[in-house]
Amino acid sequence: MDRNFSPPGKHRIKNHYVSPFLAFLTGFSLLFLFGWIGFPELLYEKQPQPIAFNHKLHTKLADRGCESCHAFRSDGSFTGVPGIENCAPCHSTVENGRSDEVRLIQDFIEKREDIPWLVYARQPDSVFFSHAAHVKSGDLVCETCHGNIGESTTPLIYEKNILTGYSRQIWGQNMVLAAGTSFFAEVRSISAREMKMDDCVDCHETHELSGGSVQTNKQGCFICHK
Amino acid sequence: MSKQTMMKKREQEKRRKFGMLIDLDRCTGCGSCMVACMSENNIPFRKDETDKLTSINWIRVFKLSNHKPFPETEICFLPMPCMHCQGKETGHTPCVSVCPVTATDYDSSTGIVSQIYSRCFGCRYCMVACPYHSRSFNWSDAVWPEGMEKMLNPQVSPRMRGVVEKCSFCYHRYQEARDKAHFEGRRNIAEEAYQTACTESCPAGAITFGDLNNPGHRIHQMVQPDLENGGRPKQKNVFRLLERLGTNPAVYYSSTRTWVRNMGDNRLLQENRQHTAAGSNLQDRRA
Amino acid sequence: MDTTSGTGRLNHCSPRRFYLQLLPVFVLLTWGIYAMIRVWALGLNQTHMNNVYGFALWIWADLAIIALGGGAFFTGLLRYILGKKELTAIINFAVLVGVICYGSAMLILALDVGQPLRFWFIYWHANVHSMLTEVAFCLTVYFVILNIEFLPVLLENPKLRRIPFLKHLGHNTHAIMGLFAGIGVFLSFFHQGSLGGMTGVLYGRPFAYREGVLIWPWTFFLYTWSAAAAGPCFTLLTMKLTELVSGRKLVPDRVVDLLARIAGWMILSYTVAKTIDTVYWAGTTTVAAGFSWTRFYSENALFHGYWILVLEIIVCGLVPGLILVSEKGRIKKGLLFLSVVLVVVGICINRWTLVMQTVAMPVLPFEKWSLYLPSWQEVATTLIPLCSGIILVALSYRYLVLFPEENQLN
Amino acid sequence: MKLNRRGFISLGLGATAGLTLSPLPYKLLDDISIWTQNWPWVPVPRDGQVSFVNSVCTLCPGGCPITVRKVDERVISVSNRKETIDSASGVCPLGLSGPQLLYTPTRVMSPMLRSVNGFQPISWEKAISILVSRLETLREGGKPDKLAALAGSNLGTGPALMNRFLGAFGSSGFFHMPSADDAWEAVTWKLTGRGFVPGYDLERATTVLSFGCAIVEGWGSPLRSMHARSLWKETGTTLVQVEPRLSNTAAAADRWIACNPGAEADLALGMCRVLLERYPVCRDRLGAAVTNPDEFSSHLYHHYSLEQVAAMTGLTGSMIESLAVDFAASKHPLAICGKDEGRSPIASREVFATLMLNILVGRINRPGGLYCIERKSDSRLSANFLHAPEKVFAAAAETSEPSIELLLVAGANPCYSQSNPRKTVEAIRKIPFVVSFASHWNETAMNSNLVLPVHSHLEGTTDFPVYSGLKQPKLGLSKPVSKRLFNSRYMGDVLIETASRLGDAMAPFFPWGSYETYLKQSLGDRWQELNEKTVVDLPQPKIRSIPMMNTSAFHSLPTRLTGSRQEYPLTLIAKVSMRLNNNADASSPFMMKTVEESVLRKNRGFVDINPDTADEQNLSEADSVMLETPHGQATVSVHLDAGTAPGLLVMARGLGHGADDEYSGGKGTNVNELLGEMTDPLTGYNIAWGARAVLKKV
Repeated sequence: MDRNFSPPGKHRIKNHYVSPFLAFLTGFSLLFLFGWIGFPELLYEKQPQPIAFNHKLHTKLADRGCESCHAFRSDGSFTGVPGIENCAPCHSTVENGRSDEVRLIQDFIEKREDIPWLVYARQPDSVFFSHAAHVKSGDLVCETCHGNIGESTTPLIYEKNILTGYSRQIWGQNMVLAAGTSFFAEVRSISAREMKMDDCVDCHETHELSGGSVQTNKQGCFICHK
Repeated sequence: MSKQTMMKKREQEKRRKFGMLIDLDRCTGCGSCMVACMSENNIPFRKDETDKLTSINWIRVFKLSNHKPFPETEICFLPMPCMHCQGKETGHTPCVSVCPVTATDYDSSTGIVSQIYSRCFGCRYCMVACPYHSRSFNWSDAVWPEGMEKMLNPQVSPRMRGVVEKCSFCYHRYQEARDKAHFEGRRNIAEEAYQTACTESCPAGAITFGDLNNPGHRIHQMVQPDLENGGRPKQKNVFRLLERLGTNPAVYYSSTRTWVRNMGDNRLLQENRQHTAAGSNLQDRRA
Repeated sequence: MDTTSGTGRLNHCSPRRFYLQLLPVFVLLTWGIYAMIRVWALGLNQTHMNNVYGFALWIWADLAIIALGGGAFFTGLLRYILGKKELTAIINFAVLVGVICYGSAMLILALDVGQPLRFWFIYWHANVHSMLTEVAFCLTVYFVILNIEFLPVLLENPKLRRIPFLKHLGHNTHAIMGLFAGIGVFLSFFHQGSLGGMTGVLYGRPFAYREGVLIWPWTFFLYTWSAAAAGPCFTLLTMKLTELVSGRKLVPDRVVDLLARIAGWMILSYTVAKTIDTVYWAGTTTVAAGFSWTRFYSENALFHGYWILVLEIIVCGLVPGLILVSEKGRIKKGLLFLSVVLVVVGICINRWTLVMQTVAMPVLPFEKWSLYLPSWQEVATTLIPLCSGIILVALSYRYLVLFPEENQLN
Repeated sequence: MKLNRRGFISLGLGATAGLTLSPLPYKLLDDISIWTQNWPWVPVPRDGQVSFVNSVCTLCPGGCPITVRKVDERVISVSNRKETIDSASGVCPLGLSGPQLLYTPTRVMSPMLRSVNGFQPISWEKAISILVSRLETLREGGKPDKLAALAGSNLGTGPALMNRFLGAFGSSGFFHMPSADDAWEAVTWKLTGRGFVPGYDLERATTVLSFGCAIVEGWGSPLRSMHARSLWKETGTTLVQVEPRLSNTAAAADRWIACNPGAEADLALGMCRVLLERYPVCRDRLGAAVTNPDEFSSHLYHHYSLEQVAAMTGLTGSMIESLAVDFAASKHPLAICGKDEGRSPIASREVFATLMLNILVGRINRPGGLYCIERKSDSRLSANFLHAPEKVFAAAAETSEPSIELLLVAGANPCYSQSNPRKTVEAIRKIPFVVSFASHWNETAMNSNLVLPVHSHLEGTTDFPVYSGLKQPKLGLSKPVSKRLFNSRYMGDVLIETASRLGDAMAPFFPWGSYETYLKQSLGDRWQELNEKTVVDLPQPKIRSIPMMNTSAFHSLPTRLTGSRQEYPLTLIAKVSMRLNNNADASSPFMMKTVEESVLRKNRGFVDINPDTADEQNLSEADSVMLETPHGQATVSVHLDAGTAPGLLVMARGLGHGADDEYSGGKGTNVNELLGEMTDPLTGYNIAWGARAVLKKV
């Protein structure tokens, strides 16, 4: 109370300083917290998918599971995210006038434009990833890397790293743990959820896919790079 | 595929060593290999490309001359991609051994020297180490004129400014072939399934590409590499550039002309005298 | 004024005058920084380097600067490990020169890479087989060490001494300086060597390639050796220049004499070693590659001729060596400093040829020699070390105790 | 509460500590370097479905088969994939540049009308009505003959349709850029009354005597010639190259005869004389082929003694003799002519001499010999050789009242490729209205009033007959590999629509709805097969036996170069290279990148010169000089080349384009400007193979 009435001069006269320790603590906690909490908020930009796609629904209807839309081409390459031509056959006309469906038909199917999906597992341009090697020869199932995306009813919010442009997380963090439960894998799965080359390397090493490079005793870079 | 078969597949892969033989008597210096390489590997082009020292080329065609006066003059064209050296002891390639960040690497399962643009940080030590000048640096950002970016090949990653690039033996075509093989559950990759763009484009059929370790491949017979000695050619008239340095290139050349073969390596003065003497016997075919 | 500098110096010019004198240097520095920004913003097309000249002026500057900065570790070795107490009179200055040189070297390296933002790859994705990796690591660590070594000198400044924490810090670091010096010497041995290794391992480049022991080519040892010889000389040289500028005697003659004598023996022995190396290289190494050594010096005689050998080994090696080891030679200060200059020049030439001639000379019989002239951006940025050096020395001289015996001497 | 220095420092220290223990600095460091790996200004080509389309390359008369690689709709690269690697394949640099030529910004993107302030884009509707009104005024003015058309060739449905259009309109002014084959037809016409073109059986010949044919630098059908030469390496066929300089072909040859420039015919006739003197069988063959053997022999006897020929060719008598003997001794000797790429008209003497040589060694219509092929094309089209385009343009330029008022140009670029281009430009500019059908901007389009965009070679379906020296002529079909990028049309469609707009006088002659229906109809039953294979054999009406011929018309002495030796001591000739586009249009950026430093540096072209000649002129490498000929001048640099004959200057073709393409425009000199014209006395074609020249220091 009386503080308010006390003349401002008073304080200046008995000017007691902040103790160095307190200052240190303030500085520390401020930036420590900013680094752990504030910074990620700034780094990642939340983006909704162009259309609230329901994987669960589609996988139920589709006869060949994931491969119905995410298929191999005859030359062994992988189509990845399907083009609009995969949607057109079923979605010729508006059935339940849900805004998404209307948008799908008006903005994309009728204009014959591909839907600009935000791909969680998008790879850098310098990466050559062979689905054939992993799925056909390696006998991996989609879930190993892409997690339970197939059972999702609404797409996960896409958190875009504004510096790198990549998704904050590969669906369900499986990417990291797929590498087998090495200590570092565990740590990474908690901390950095963005996919890194180490994730590939770990997995390849646990499957003893090493050799090639004399420098690194790992596989040659061109196994996965272009 | 079970683990054992995968191991087997890898074992069998380990034995591969891709190499190239260029017949200098057939090469006509037309330049198709250079253009084919540019369009296959998204090599940038500038408005003025006459300064060859800053120009990016994965394969260059040199014009050799016997330095004799008219009309005894003879010339020979020599195309030069990256030599994909095996190095003194396997993997100790001149460039690979010096790269501080393993941006370039020798893969003993294919014998191909890789270059990763997203790893390279542009110190250019590898360029200094390479006696063949096979490496180019991206001095500026590549610019494709309006519309021309459409012709970029998605199998090859365009480079950013400030990194080193070089011939990859069109490795992406090997990846493509392997993709198909995986898809079809095969392991073997046929000779014709993996051929470089320059090989394919050569109208004179001067380039032969294949697996030096595979007796079934044409190049193996044409070169007869001595695999104990870094693949030194046993076949007559076949030679490699700068054999004496021990870089052990995977690119071989052949010519029936002695003076051309002499151009392939450095010789001491006295040696030169002997060789030129030997070379002169070919001059009589000149009118 | 006196209070601003705690150096106990009496005749002290006003800050205004002090900074005015430094103005031209600052101007030059600004030019350099402008060029530096251009290079980082627009890329290496700002230089005249090309696919043949992958290494050029900058790398040379690096090698030279680090060799000249070698004074710090070598003087440190003599002072702290071999216990040459009298060198206390110059050790602070030697360390300062070291800090400047290594700082500049790292800056230039940061300029020289095509992707500066990926600089940390060299630490994180290090390829242990590469000499450059070795250089980067030792360089960085040693730079830190040098700063620690310089810290007490900095903390001598009375203003800072008022803060007890820093005061104690200063004292304690003083105490363990020997340890740091030791580490410094160890690291220096390696990175000075690795710099020599950088060209020595290039078995694709007959001009540069050298045999050696284990993974280290002979140039590895020659570089360390020559740095140990040239470093102290450079320290003496800069010290002399400071004396001339300040117009005061800074280091007692006996110290100069001692350092010069040691440097003399080093350069002399180095010259011998270098000669042996050259002879062996010319007679064996290059012959194996199919080169008669005369080719290196006759094909492009104007720029890369025999004159280099004469200048480097005899004029800038043997001659100053003999002068410096002889009592008579050292007595004449003029002669002493002349030979000091010669040694410094010699080392610069040595680094220049090993970088420039290596890349200039074609290895394929059908390729041509190429020549290179640096762009103004390269020159300007290469002047940054010089300018910042002058400024830092001036500032330190004004505000710190660089030469403990200065006041007794005047 | 206040913060003193100590407090402040500890705050700073704390902050630093806190930061280092948070992921921020490391994450930032990492992500920033990842950012440098995905710079937004570095294009990322989109992945997609890979597909291959077979077609025929129509960029030069060679008509080679190509396979185009596509990713989704994008054209990526051109190759020549074969099932087996051993079979001959490959593509030339020009063919490989297909994608660049498709996507280049120098394409004509919509109809363009020239107005006072440059070209303005207009609609097709407007463009065609302009054309129609122009035609109507001509018709109403009662001067339909003032309509003329210039086509790139006289082969295929395109030119035929154009010719038909003019015919229907009432004009006989259809011209095409004359070719080597035209010269052959003209000459053989004169000799025998039946025009035919040469079909060289390169593959089966055992000795090939080439009079300056750039076999490995794009001669005839480039790939075919290259393959033949590679084949010779295996079969042991000898290639003898007669050429004044060490061209790539000369270097690739087994024997290089450094003959004086322009003396090829003299050498051939000299050899004929040797053969006639030595071998009775040759005399018999002459008697069987010629009505006036004695006249011919005496002509040779008087003008082609070894000494005379030696003097003309700069070779020694013994060398000429041995050449002739070796040639005759070979199992299947074959003499071929057509300098450089063998596409521009050949001097009638050269054709004649080559023919005689082959006759004397008895290789006419024989395996490994010279087959006489009558072209399927309506010979009227090719036989009006006596007024070659340059003559017409010259006339148009000279007469005060223009002989041409409306000119249609299609598939040709006379303003660059014709001899003396400057004069051509003047002439064209004098013509009141010029319409050019072009896929890319070129010099001629630049000088026209109306530019109509046609499909590029990868966008349309076109038939493409190929003779160019093939023993078995082919018919190719180019396919629409890519979907059309711009507002382009077939020239045929434009003509058909124009005709229909011109009303009953014209319409009935063009009953087809579109060019493609016309194409299908004219190809008839072959359409199906052609559509599958893209290349089929043309039925080749061979002339079994050539009618007896009279050679007297050819007993004239060679045409000499204009200009005095004193004024112009040197001789300039052109050289071709596969790295440059020597046809009408400019080279691709990729091709320009392969051009050697000894040919072009910055924007300066080079001429090769013998080191000794350079010494005489005291010139050294890369010195820049003023090169002057009676026809023009240009600043060039010199390149010292030991392979060039003394006294000779050699300049590369395909440079010096004016069209505003930043990648090829304004680089080097268009050698045609310096070579000028040299009219063949018999055919009237321009046969300039060189020009007297002088170098002046600048």
